[in-house]
Formats: sequence, C-alpha cells, structure tokens
Amino acid sequence: MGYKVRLDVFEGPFDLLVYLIESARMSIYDIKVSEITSQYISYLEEMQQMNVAVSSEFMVLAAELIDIKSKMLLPRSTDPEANPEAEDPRTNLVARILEYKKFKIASEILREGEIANFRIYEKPQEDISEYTESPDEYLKLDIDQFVNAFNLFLARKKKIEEIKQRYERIERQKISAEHRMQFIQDLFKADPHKKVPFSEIVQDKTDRYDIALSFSSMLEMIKQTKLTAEQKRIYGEIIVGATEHINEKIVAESEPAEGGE
Amino acid sequence: MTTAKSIKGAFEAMMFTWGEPLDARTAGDVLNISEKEAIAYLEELKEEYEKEGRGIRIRRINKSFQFVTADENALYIERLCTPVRKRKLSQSALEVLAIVAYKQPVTRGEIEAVRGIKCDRVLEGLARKELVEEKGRSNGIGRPILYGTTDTFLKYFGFSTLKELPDIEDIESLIEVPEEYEDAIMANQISLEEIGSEEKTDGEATAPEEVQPDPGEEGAEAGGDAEQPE
Amino acid sequence: MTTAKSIKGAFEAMMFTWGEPLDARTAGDVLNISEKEAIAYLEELKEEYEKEGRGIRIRRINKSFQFVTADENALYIERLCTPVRKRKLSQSALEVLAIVAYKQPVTRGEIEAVRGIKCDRVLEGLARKELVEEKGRSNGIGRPILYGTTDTFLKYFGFSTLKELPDIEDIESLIEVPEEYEDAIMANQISLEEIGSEEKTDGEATAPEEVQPDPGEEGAEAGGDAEQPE
Repeated sequence: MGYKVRLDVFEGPFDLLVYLIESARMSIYDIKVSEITSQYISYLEEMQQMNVAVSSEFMVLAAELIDIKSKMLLPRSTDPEANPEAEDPRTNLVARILEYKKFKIASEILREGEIANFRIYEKPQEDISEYTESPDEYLKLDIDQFVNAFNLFLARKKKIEEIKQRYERIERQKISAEHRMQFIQDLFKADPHKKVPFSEIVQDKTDRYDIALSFSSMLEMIKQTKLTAEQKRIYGEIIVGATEHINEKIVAESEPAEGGE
Repeated sequence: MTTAKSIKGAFEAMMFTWGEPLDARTAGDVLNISEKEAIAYLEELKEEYEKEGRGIRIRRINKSFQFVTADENALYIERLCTPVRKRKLSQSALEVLAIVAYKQPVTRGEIEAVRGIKCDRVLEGLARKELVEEKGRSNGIGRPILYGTTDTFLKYFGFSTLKELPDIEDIESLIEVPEEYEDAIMANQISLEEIGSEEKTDGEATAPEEVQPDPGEEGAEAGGDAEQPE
Repeated sequence: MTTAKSIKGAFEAMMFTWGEPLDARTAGDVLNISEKEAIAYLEELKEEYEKEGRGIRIRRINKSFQFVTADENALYIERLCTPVRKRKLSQSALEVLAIVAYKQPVTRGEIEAVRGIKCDRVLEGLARKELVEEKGRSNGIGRPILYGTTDTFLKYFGFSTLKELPDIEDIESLIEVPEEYEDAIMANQISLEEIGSEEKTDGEATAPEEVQPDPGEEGAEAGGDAEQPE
C-alpha cells in the first residue's frame, strides 16, 4: 500500500491507526496486530526519513502496539491468570479506538453544521451611538436601603438628643449635688466615725444618674477633705468615712475641680 | 428560483445584509431581472410589511430600498440601546428623602431643623431626579415651598401609595428618643462597681464619636467632660 | 402597547437594530414582560417567518434571538456583496470541540485520553474563538479546569440548544455492532475510509494548522486566509 499521505494530516496516533486499519479493510474487532504494527512503524520511519518530526505520542502508541503484538504471540486463554482483566490483549486498544471513532464521527457531524451555517448571514448592529453616548442614570434604590439610611439618620439624631440631655443634666446636677452632699453630711451626723459603703450613699440604685451624682458628690467631699474613701480591691466596694471637717459648710463645687479626679 | 416568493425572499435577504439603501438595478442584476421588475417586487414587499404591521419596514429612496425599524418602535429601541448607569443616592440624599417621605408636605426649613444642617442642594438633586417635587406653599412667613415625594419615588419601591411605606409611627417616636429608652440603656451598661473603676472613665473619655459616653458617667467626672472630643 | 402584534413588532425592531443575538430577558425588560413571555412571543415570530418562507429568519440560541438570512439566499448574498470569507475550523479543532460538546464538563486530560495526543494549544484556540470556555474546576488531583461549550458554539454550528446535538449513543451503536454484523461494519468502514482518504489527500494535505476548505463545498470557495468573523 502506498501511503502518500503526510503524517501531519493525522490528528494523532489513533487517527493514523484507524486510517491504517480501515485501509487494510480490517475489522476493528479483529485487528491483525502484527500486520498493523509493522505498517504503523514503517509509516513512522518513512516520516522520519523525510525529516518530519514525529511527536512522542505516535511513538507511545507504537510501543503499545509492539507490546500487544508480543502478548498476542503468547498462548492465550491457557493462561488467564497472567492477564485476567483483558483476556484478549487487544481489548483495551479496541475500546479506545472505538471511543476515538465516535468523536471523529461527531466531528464530521459538526463539520456539516459548520458548512451549512456558513450559508446564513447576520447583519451588523445598527448605529446606536446616539443612545450609547448618553447613558441613563438609573437610580439604584430599594426599600431596605432606604430604611437603613433612615435608621442610620435616626441613630445619629438620637445621639444628638443624648448629648443635649446630658448637658441639661449637668446643669441639673450642679443644683442637686448640693442636696446630695447635704445628704451625705447628714449620714455622718449621728456617728462621724462610722464607715458607710458607697452603695448606701446612693439613694436610687436603679438610677444611673443617681449613682453618678452620688459618686461625684462623694468625690467632691473628698476633695474638700470632708470624707475619706478606700477600696480594698479593684471594682470592690468603696468604704466611705468622715473626717473632722465633715460638718463644715457644704460648698457646691470647689474651684480647682476642672480636671475631675 | 422563479417564484415571486423566492425573488422577494432573495430581496429581503439582500436588503438585510446590505444595510444601506439597495439599488433596485443592482438587486435585479443578482437575480437576472430588470430594474423595473425589481422595483415592482420591492414595492410589493414594502406593502406587505406595512399591511402586516411589522416592526421593521421597507423604506424607498428613489429607486433604492432599505429595511428600517417602524416609527412606533423608536421608544423601545431607545430603551434597549441606552446603556444604564446605576447610581446610588448619598446618605444625605436618602435622609432628606426619608424626612420628606414621612413628614410631607414639609418645608426646607423643617427638614433642616430635623437634620440640623442645610439641605438646599440635596433637595435640588432629589427634585432633578424627580423623587421630590413642590407641593405648594406654606402659609408661614415668606410662604416657603412645601415638598413632597413623587410617583417616581413610589415606583422605585414598587409602592402604589405612601401608606405602604414602613410604619411612620414607629419612626417618629424614635426621633424623639424617649427618656425611658435612654435609662434602660444606662441600666444595662453600668453597674455600681464600674463607677469606681478609673479605667472605665478613662476609656470613655477617649471614646470615638460612635460610642457616646453616658450622661451619668460623665456626671461622675464633675465637669471633666469639657475636653470630651465630640 | 399591549397587543401581541405590537409586542412582536417591537421585538422585530429591537432584533433588527441589535444585530447580535438579543437576550429574551433584556428584550422583555424593555416591554415590562417576563423572560418567559418574551420567549413565547419570539418563538411565535420565529415560526411566522419560517411559515411565510421569508428571506430573513429568526435564529434562536438558547434564550437569545437574532435575525439572519434564510440559507436558500446565500448565493444571492454572495453575488451581491462578496461577504467576508469564512474559514473552517481545523480537523483537530473540530475533534476537540466534539469531545468537549458531548462530554462536557470535561478536563483537558480527558480530551487528550480520547485523542491520544496533546490538545492544549487547540483548546487555547477554541477558547480564544469563544467556542469553549472554562466551566469550573474538577475535584480531581490538581483541580484541573473543566471545559464546556459556549453560546457562540451553538451559533457557529446552527444549534439552538445543546439538546440539538445529534445523539451520540446512536453514533456509538453505529460503531459497536455485534460480531455477526461484522461484514456490514467492514463495508461501512470501507466507505468511510474512501471519504476520509479523499478528504485527506484533497483537502487536508495542504493545510497544516487551519484546514483548507474542501473544493466544491458551500462557502468554501472562500479559501483559508480571512479570519472567521465572529
């Protein structure tokens, strides 16, 4: 047989093998391995003589063919142990050839579709530049976003309200601190040596403002050396005691109190 | 290829791919028919498209014919072809919009009183986007403009009426920030022991804007909040 | 704008203007109708054009629709305007494409196992032509890329959906005939071989990479230089 076909027209080793098998009018299910192997190898040799680069994949299949050929020479079926999975050494090769052929045929079907589709023409897009040059500004807005934004605003507004109220309270405190200090002074009136836990100074323990007011009043009185206070451990109870100045006149706020404690 | 149908089909395909007005003589040459015959077929085609009220029509210019879109579809083509650029409203625009939505009709002054900040430009932007509009004039001094939301505004949210906005009562009561709410927060946040903790007060003095120090706590510092960063 | 006629008219105008396949959802949005409704109208239109045997038809690619010429007019269009020459895909490209089309999502390794030869460059070329694309990653070792076909693939081969691919199981049964029909297979193979060898000597022998069109085939006179317009 004259193979006046160049190697590079074959899409791969299977393509060449299938070509050779079909050219030899051989059944894929009964490949004469010896014959096809020598044809395959001589084809590759011919190519190499013509200085055509033969890719390694072609050589891999050549090696496989030789391997199968040698196995074919062994007495089969008498020794199923040697190769129990594929009794016929060609089985795997046949399966791969069939798989390849299947897609080869599929590619031929695609080719038909390709050519038929070449007869169908599209038209280019019309000139739509007058539209594309002035994009629509579409507002992205959804109700969640709207509500979230508003809630954020409310939170900020609430904060502002708080600040306002705080300043109001500071004003109020300036008046009532005097009362609270008076109250503390009265606590020690009967017994100036007694020790009072801070919590007893607080009148309304559920009211944070009251707690804070009591605390600041106590601090103020310490500053005015009317009270002493000690705390045994951090976060522990503050124990308040009176000094000899306890009964001196209450001053609403001492002058150098600016920096707090 | 002799039937009128196939000749007209060929002309349709040719006009379609040609794009520009197709000269009847050129078209006729392709099919080996005279210019006159070609014009007759093309005129027939033109009438068919009109009679059937198709979305594309055939326009005749002298002896040339061209596929064009029917006038009545101009709007849809514009909608299709105009690219969409999505924009978001700024936080301030959303706020003003919310105030207008819930308090309408509302004057600019009232909005500014709620927000504590000028909003003339924001209002302008919202009006340009057709989200708010003038609803008349207030009887107050200077007869200021009253603003309200538009149908476009409703459309954005898919509402048919303003009543579908989330309940306004809840939101309004929140604006007032009731005291008991505040006290509840304080009760949660402070315990007796914490008062004595210096760390606590220090920490709060430098607290960022978001975390407002509690008034009670501040009071404990007896005026020490003068330098409080706000 | 509520009648079926006017909706279809709008779609005609939009498809005509758009040129490229027009997505049914996009088209539906313009008219405020659902994608499903849009598809129903567009399918109706498509049938109308076919039934009336118009020179232009509507081609469906998945959920997109496009005006194209009817294939019987190819000759006239070519006479009229010498359209851009079309270049066929190479045999190797087609084989890889066939494997991707039928086995998708598929890794390069799996394709190479079928063909017995490397195909990284072919795959690259197909991806560049947008005929295949990455569809994710396999869970296998090295997490190789999974390839699948694109809408361009469907358009290129004239399929509306992947379901229109000829049944590969039929092909399989065509090959895998039981032993007793071996003679018949052989006869079949002989004829296949004849076609194949002819093709190889005439057409493919001179085309190293991109295959030269077979003489006498439609749209093939073109030769092989011009890039396939896509």
